[in-house]
Amino acid sequence: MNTLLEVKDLNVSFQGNENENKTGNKSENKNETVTAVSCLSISIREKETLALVGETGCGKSVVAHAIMRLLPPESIVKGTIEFKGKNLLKLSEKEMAKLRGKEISIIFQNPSLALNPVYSIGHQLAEPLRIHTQKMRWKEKEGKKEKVKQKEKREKKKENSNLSKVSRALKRVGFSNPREYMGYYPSWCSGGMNQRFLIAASTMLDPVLLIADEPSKGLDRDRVSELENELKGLKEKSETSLLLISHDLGFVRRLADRVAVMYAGEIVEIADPSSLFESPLHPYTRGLLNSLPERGFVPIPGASPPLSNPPAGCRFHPRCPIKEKRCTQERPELKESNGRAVRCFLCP
Amino acid sequence: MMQEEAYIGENTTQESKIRKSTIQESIIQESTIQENTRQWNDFRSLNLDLDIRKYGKNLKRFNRGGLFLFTFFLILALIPALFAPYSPTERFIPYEAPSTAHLLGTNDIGNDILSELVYGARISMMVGFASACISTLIGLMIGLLSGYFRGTLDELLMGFTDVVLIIPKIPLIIILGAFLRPSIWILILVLGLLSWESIARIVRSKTLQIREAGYVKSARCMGFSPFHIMVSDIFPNLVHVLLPKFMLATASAMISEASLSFLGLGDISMKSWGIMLSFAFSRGGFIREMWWWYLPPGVCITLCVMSIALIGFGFEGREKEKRGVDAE
Amino acid sequence: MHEAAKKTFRYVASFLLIVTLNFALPRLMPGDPVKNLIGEDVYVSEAVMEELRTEMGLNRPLYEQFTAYIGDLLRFDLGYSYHLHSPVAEILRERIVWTLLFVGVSVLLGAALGTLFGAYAGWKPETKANRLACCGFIALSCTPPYFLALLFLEIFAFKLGLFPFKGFYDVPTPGSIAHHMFLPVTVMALFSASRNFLIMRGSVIQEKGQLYALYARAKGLYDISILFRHVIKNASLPIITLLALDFGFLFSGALFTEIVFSLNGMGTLIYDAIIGKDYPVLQGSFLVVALAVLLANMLADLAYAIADPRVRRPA
Amino acid sequence: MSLKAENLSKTYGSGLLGKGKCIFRDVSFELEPGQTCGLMGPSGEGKSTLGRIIAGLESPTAGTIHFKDSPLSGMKKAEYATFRRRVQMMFQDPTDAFNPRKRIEHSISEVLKLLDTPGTERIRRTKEMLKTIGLPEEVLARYPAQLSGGQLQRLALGRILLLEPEYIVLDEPTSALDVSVQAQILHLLKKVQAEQGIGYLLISHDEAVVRFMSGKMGMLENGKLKVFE
Repeated sequence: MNTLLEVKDLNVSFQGNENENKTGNKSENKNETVTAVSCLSISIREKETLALVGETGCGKSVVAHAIMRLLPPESIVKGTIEFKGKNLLKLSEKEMAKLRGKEISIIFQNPSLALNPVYSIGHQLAEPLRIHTQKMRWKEKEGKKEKVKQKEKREKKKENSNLSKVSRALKRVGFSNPREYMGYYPSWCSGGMNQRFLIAASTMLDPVLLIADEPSKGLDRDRVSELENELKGLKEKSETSLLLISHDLGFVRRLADRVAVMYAGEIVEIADPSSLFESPLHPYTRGLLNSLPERGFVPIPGASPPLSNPPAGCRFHPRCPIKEKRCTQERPELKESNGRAVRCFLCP
Repeated sequence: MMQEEAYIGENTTQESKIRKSTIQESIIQESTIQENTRQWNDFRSLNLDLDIRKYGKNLKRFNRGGLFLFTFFLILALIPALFAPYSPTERFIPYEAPSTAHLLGTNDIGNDILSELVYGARISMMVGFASACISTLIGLMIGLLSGYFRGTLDELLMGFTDVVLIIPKIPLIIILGAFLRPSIWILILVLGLLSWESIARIVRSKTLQIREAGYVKSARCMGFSPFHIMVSDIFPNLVHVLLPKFMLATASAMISEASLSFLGLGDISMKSWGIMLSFAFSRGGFIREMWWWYLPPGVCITLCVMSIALIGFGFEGREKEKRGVDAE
Repeated sequence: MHEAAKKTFRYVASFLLIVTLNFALPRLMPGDPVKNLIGEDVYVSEAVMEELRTEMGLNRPLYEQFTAYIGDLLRFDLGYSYHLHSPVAEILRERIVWTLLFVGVSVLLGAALGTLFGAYAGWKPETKANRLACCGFIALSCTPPYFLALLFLEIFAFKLGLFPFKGFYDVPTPGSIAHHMFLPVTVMALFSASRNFLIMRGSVIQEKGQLYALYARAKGLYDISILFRHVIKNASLPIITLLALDFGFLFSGALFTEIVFSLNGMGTLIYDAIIGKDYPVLQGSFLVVALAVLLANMLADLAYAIADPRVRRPA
Repeated sequence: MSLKAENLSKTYGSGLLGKGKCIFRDVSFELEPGQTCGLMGPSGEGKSTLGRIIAGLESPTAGTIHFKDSPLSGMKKAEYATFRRRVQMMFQDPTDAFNPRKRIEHSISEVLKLLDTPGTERIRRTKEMLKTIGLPEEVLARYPAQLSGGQLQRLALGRILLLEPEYIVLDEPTSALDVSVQAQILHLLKKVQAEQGIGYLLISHDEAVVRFMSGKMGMLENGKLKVFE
């Protein structure tokens, strides 16, 4: 299996606002950069599902947005993101736009907000088709001039084929009566339905890589299992690789081929789910698993460090039960052995 | 009606969205929607708000200019005697062109225009602020009460507000002004009593939001009185909406005053900028091309209104920025 | 259905309030109601006054007067102007056409201008040109409309002589109408545009931060096409409601512009009525303007309901 | 000594036009001090509404709530005031549990002022409370936006504890938190219950959380309450 996406030494930081601290927040100096992601390296092979798990604010969503290059222009992104051999960070905005939606797609965590409230579902589902076929038409137009009538006819035909494609996509995500739903608007539908619309829209052009950003957040248990089936079906039917970003460990365990655990902006452990869940190496992973319901809610003491001011040495050392002296001073590297990787001095 | 709507685009959008969803539905769906928006906001606060911050920075520059201008006009209004070379009622030779003695010349009855201008600041600004105070107070009360207590009271008050909103203000003021003897106090009262509805609306929609926030719910649960909750929990969170609205209400009242004075419905005994302009138009300053007569009051109105509006803008921008920082 | 019923009720209430105000004002204001109803500067003898008093039924009880008034309204009888020696309804019918034409054209132009520029300025608020435009439009919206009109008149009509500075009294042909209307329409359109510009700018700035705009980018749209394909429709929804409110506002603004440019519309009529204390005309004008605004608001509500799917969600 | 709900029903939006939507009907149960009662069910089924009704924040369409054997609707002012102190509610979202414009200190002392606690006593009780919930005193000087969700949720619990409640309705207290923080909060809740003998009504959609916390469990589905032991 070939490597599809290779992220190397990704650093993402945001500039805190520099001036004007007179009004609020007198106590703290806000003149700082927030490093949301530091030295992150992951790779996804074809047809593989990689899960990125971590707690709120550890920077996992930022990774997704960095891959899609959806971060605001003010953010500073360093490193390389290689997709099919091309460095995405070096592409122009236009070239990137051609990839988005066609080769790489994303599912956001708030389906009801990600769909535009004033356009119908059908319109929005057909949009990727329209965007990515229109560009070719422009090229054609340069070559020869067509008669208006002919063009209209073609357009109509295109519209029709778009419609049938949309209804097929809707059927695939489990709507038995797609034509009816195409006239609906997002605000008329429940969150679960919108989620399925969103999946249909994002997979419309069979992307090679699908990024799911916290798809299970805020959903009921029933809906989560529905979503799980959806994604499983997607994996089986198509050639899509999946980057699954989630905080829900159970969900991840059932879906992922490999799991990367993030803590405070860096990856602390990468392993396949069964070995990760049965024999976690990094103390943070262990703590995280122990605080799960089925292991009796044993909490990790303390709280995650702020990304603007991470502790020196190992970022987990203030909360670590087995820390040594060097943990507080040196920063451990991600060590790889037998298909697993872990960022800890004390782990084999 | 004249102006307020124009400036606060953001708030209007938000408000109209809230207006459209009925309360019952919102209660049922609230938790999930709120949850969704919250999560989204969490993420946004991390990076996307930078954009808004930049936008806020631009406004801050406006704001500084506005503040400077406003202070200037405020000083004029507070101590006119310091700047005016003569008393505004002192008479000289009429229709004089600008000279060293009369920097802006004299008008038809021989008053020094510069002195008139300086003394006019106080009257124009007083009308603006006094009527804005009235309308803000009424709007705040109605909005708070209907947003906090909801139910029948809300329906009644908002129905009333809707009805008031539709009646065109300027024509009504014209009619009233024509029947009543023009007086500055009546003008203030009428302007104040007729322009509270947009403030009431925005306060209500904001109150409806804040009411559902955890801290208000817990305060109710802990047994704080509704009055205490409104004053100590809701009001402080409304200030940032109210201040710009207040500034814009002031700006709009000043323009209304100038417009009405132009129609001859102003108080002639208190010469505001609007009345000066109106006299310049009706008593030949315009036909004689005496730009030093009609231009200065007009420019003063525009600049003063603009300074106030810019400060209003500045408040909004800063608030947005602060919210961005807070969420971090 | 519930919402619609509430809306209808509110419109009916506003209508009644407007009519009642119009009825009550001359009768409640200080001074002799007869004077208030016929106008102050009309000189009539005591005997004629008494005659008029009985004729207008001013010594009958108020509710009878009110029913009589409503009856008159239904027959489009708005009273008689003793100044202009003709029924008020007729005068108004003559004048309102011009004002409607003038206001209609200005509102549409202003909406189109303001929305487009505002959307672009909101999309890229940090560019120099857009910042400049924003400053300019703020200044415009802070200028009293008649002052702007005066300046335009001075510069383009007096100094440059490009346009006439008086309304037309010859036979109106489309060409001369356009010639005469150009300056006033420009002033009003600029003014209306300044308001729409600021709303649209704020609206776009807010909407482009929404998740669906980001998702549009994730679908492969880029730059300005996100604005046109996704953001602009959401952002312009509030404009619909505001257009109606604007209509009322512009109606008032138009009055002043008309006065400055001496156009034969409602504005000059009202101005003359104020100067001549011609109360019947004033009242009739108020009624007509108020009803026009009411109508505009109703239309806007309907348009909004059609345009925004969130409002017309099926049961 | 218990908090009893009898035949509660709630319907929304019933008015002149339209029949309204029935959220639940004929719900009865009883809360004992020192015990936890779990309430589960899919979202949108009115769990939170039921919680709010029991905490007295909303009134039911039909049915009564008995606090110490007197019905809520017939309470005198003084009685109602004690009910208001003794039955508290904790909400899902910790980020807006405190007024964003006040320092934590201010929010806390406000509550103590409500209880007419004298100044010196206030400081002592605040310190005591912080010790219970395991937070350092620095947090008092902070604004809510400067604290994490877990810290805020602890403080929210601490603020409630100042009122010495007998019952707390916990409305999804941990569902906005991360798993590791959730575990911390759940342990804190258990500890507080063991120390002070408070009765909890735990509303959650997460079965594991409810199982961990409670002996009695109820399921609200299709407007009906089913009780398991």
